[in-house]
Amino acid sequence: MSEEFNWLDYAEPDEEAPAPSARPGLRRFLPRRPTLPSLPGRPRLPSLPSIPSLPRLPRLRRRAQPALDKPSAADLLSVHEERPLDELDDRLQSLRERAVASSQPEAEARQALYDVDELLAAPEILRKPGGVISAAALSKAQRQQVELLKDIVGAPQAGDASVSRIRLSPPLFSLSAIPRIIGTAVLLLMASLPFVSSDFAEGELPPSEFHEDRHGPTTLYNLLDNLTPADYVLVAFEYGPTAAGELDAIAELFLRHIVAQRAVPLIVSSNPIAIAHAQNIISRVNRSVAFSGESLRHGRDYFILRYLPGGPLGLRELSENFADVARVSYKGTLTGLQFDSLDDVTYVVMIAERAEDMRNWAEQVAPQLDRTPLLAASGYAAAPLAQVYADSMDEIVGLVVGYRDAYTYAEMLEANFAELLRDASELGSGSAEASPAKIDEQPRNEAAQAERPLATAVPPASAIPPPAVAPLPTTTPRPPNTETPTETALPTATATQQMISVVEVTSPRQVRIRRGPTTADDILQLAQAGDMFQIIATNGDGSWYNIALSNGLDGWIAGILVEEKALSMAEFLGGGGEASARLSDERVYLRREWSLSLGKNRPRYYQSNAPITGDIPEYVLMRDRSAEVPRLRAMTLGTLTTVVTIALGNVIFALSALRRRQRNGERK
Amino acid sequence: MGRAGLAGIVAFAVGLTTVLSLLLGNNPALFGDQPGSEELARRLALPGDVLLRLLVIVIALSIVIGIVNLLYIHIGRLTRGKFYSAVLLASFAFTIFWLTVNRGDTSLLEAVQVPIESALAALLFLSLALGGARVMQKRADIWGLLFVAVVLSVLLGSLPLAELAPVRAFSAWLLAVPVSAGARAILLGIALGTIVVGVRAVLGLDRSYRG
Amino acid sequence: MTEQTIGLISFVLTLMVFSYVLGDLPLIGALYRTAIYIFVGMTAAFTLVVSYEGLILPYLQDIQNTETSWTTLGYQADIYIFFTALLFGLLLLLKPIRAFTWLTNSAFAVVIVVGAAVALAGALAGTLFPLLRATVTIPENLTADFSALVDTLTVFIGTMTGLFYFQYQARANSEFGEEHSRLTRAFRHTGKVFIVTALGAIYASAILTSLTILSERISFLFQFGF
Amino acid sequence: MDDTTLQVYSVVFVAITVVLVYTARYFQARRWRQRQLDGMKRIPQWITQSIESSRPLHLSFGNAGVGGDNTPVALAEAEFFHQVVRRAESCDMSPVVSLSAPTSLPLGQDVLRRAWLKGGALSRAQWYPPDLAYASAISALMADDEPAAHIMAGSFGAELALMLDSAARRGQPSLAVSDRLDGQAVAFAQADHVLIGEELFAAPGSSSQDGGGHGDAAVLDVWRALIISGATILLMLEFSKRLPLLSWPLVAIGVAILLLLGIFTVWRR
Repeated sequence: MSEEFNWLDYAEPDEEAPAPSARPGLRRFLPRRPTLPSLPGRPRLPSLPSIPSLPRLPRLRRRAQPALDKPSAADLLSVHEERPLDELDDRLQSLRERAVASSQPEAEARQALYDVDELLAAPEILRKPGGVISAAALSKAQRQQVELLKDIVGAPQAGDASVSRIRLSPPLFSLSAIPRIIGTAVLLLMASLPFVSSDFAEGELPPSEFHEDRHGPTTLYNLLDNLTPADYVLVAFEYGPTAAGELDAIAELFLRHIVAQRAVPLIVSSNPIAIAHAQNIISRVNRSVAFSGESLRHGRDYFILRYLPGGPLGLRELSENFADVARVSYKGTLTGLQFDSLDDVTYVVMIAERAEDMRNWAEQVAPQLDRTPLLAASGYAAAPLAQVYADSMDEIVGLVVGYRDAYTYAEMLEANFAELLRDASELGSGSAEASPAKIDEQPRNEAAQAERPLATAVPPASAIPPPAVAPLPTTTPRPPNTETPTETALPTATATQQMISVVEVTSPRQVRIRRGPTTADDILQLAQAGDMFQIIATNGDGSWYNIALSNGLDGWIAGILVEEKALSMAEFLGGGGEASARLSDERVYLRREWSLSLGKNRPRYYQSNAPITGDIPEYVLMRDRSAEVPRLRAMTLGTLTTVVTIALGNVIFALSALRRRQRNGERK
Repeated sequence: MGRAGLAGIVAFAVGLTTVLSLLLGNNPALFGDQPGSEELARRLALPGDVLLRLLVIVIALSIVIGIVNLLYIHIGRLTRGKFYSAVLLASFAFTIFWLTVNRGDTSLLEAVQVPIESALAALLFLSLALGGARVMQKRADIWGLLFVAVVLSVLLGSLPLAELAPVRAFSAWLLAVPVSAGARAILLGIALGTIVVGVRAVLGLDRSYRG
Repeated sequence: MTEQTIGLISFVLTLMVFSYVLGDLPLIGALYRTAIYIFVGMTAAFTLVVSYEGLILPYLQDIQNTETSWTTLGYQADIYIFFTALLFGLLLLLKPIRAFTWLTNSAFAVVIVVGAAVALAGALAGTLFPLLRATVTIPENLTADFSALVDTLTVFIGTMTGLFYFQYQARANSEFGEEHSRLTRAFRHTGKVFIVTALGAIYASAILTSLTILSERISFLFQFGF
Repeated sequence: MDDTTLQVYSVVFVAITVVLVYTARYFQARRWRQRQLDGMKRIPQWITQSIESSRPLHLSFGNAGVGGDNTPVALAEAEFFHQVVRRAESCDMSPVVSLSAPTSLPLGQDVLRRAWLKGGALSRAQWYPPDLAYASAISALMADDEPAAHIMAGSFGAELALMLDSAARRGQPSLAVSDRLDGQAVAFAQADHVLIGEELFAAPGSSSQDGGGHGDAAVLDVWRALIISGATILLMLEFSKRLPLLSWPLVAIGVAILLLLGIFTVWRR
């Protein structure tokens, strides 16, 4: 170091390179001594060479050490540290005493050399408890001189509070803040417009099935759909309330999907707040999913395991000692779960808020999984990175990204349950015409299910699994169904001007929509006053209407409960954009009942858009649509505004930078 | 045993044990088909396992260090008459009280924590959008331009508008190819740095625990 | 708390946080900062309670009840590990006190080193090897699909030049003139194109995420308040 | 890649790194020159400003915590901050070190204590709960302490935008780098000065003049060269397995490479 010696730098180890044999670190073996280099005749430290008793380190390292540790913190610390006075050796003690004494100028001297001695007096070393080099301060007399000088120069007084701290911050309100305020206002306004009026209907809604190019999400959906009762699914809530607005939707859907099949989710997280937040999600699901009048219970229908501290370290523990992690719940109680390893759970589902979480799971958990696939979902922010990992690791399946994918997932789930609905009703108690052919298919279906690969990705085209919801181990036979709900071609007109006939439910009570035009037919769905459905056909005497339902199916409704109307397509669609039905309250519930038929308990599903209360034992809220559409529109409009803002702002700044550059060029 | 050397030696010993245990443990296949390989692999994994458990608890406990620091600083500020520190301390004390009285109750979380955190995350949108509009102010060069262009095309590509289908295709390609390459480059770089500094720490050559 | 109360408190707090956009007006700035400090205090408390209940409590119960063990290692090992961890925690807490530097530093060294080892193992098995392998793997039907081939090569070139971008070594005589040769610069610039592209895309996705959350908050405000 | 191969590769990788680290120490990397990191040029100026205006510097670790996967990041940043703090010793106000991983608190306190003796320095290493709570607390701190400049090096997510936005509003300059991609993207867009990704491991070497700090950077460079050349050879082998040498895609690529080289040569002249 070529710098001038100064008080604060005096201990640079480079100044005082120790003998090559002494590693700087070794200095700390010695009794603490001040190492003021400016003191002449500093005694050599005799104990230095006598260290060879240390464990022998590689020769390379011993030799490299002195140079590499140059401004070693250990060294700096050993010097800069305050030490009690009594640790100083005697010689320094006396030196210090002399210094303290000399800083109190004697009266005679002052008289002899007027003023000069005051200026020359050594700096006073302040007596501070415990420390010797705390501060070098000016003596009182010196301070007076300084004040005098300051007076002459016109510098501010020390005690002047107004100038004691120079404020370099710009004033909080300046003209430069105006563009910012305008930008903020515009962005907020545009993002709120869709909530005020539905006139700002920009863009298409997300598709009702994942795009065929995206194998990941489809596979993920199918895997979750393949669960059987008492399967355990590890669900990692790797997001806190920060991302609640984005990921709650998908987390709720996953939980519903799992719970509806009586599989058991085990919730873990390496984020402490997420554990608490997971309880909120569960209670939200609870408000809508009820089993036999009971709500989901911790320890039976779901588990929240203890928090995994230390981020990746916790995940490492999870993957290596899953048996222990699964033993303790978040409340510190025993769960009674017994696992050998993470491979004992059917799937690991991870919902990540940040790219970091995805990386941690990919690094710490995925390599430890042998059979169990890791199903991943993430927010938009994590998606680019998560995609990199999902593409390059075989263990990671699928990536459901953000709110739009959550919408699609909800659509698929709903359609799937609607299909269950149809199948259940075909096989249910009312349908005595269940043909022998269908029953014959039962063994084949079961066989197909038995050889269903658990860990490998199920191809998207595979048959939709049987309704694994039955509390009994037997699976309900179901005809193979290749038809997807989207294929149900509806006679909905594409031209919005065309007049269509609809029925509006007028009955104040809940109305049943059935499979056929008789009260003996199965119930498909429940509707309530204000709901509107498009008419497909009527029966012979016009007492029943065949109507199109929102999930792509069609059903029958009794004429006395509804009123027929003619509306233009535009008017009909005005509400929420449903193509075939307009529901007054956009919530879809799926109600499940168990009925004994042919000696077996079979589930029967009804759909409703109003919460079912009272005597009906079970129902499942599949989704809460009340805010879905405006939110999606707000995102579209907000993105558009953001694009404009960013483009405009950058054009302005680029132009001004160009002008500045030009001006600089001219000056040169 | 000396003072500074102790930390270095402990670091070296513990570090080497942990690394070997983590890298080699729990895989009998590594030692061939000998009868004892199963046992050997298990034994190798044990020190890492124990140290991990230990560290997990230490990290969980370290939250106490953070809390002590937080309280120390804000009680100090409170004595200097800072109002907001009082708010912080009151909120802390109230939450602890609430959670002790109503164990397992999450309504406080839902009423206070979630809305504030969500609202802050929503504020982030304004910071990000307005920050994005000022990129050229800070980086008036080709890189700033490229950055803005990519931001705009990805944003436009995310829009569900039929007219923007070509942009969507472009941004999908962008995400699949160059972005993936760039992200890999950054991640590989960070992984390399992590490994090198990690090795240095494991070898007991880092100064952080010597000072 | 009833749902209505929760909604009301949420509503007020959301508005308090949103007051940030109005800047540091004397009264409005105070609203934002009050909300912030409430939030910070509460987060700290939640973290403390969750850590205690999920991790410390089981061990404390373990000490009282010697019959059960919380881990597969057994009761004895549990107790040893827990008390060692407690000691470590205490030493870290006491690190500012200079009297036992040698001891506190050793404890800190263990924490650092085990953390570094875990990071090392994770980075090797989770990032370095998988990403490198994915980068040098080429698609199956090469001849059939030329665009796939080009994409693979682009990813490869992008990853490698991107990695090269970080190159730290400069020319020996770089005080005067350029730090790198032209070839090096060409590679670094190519790499930077990919890196900046990646950063731009990630920035855009961050905007999308926060916009989703904003839409949720606005939706809540409208549902509850207006 | 099965477990055993992975393990063998890992051990080999670590072993080579050990050799490289010791070699770098042995040669002290003295004759090795490190390039200037663009973001660091302003730091001396900020230190001066901090000294002259009696406003503290703000050094932020973010969520880089000892014991986690970003332990090495925390160590590298502690070293970097140490270099900065050492130069700011003569300031009235000690820097403020903030962090959100409690295990890094001892690191932060050490950074300050190595240079600072004045009372209260320890209370200037501050912990706040992670992520948004941290970012918002820092945005409040910016109003309270009016730091002269912010050096945010460590682990941040997108919440960095909130901090950088507050800093920009108050005219406080900033340097940012994160080991997380979202934080890095925000840093690139909004910070006044930026380091990118891996450069955070080279920051300590770049801010000190002694040879030791360069060690890591030198090892990184060697690995980089090895990886790039290794990957290129592997890719070529893959190709030679799949494609006959004279297939048209290979010829097309060869022609493209030759063209590029040709353009480059012409440009060089």
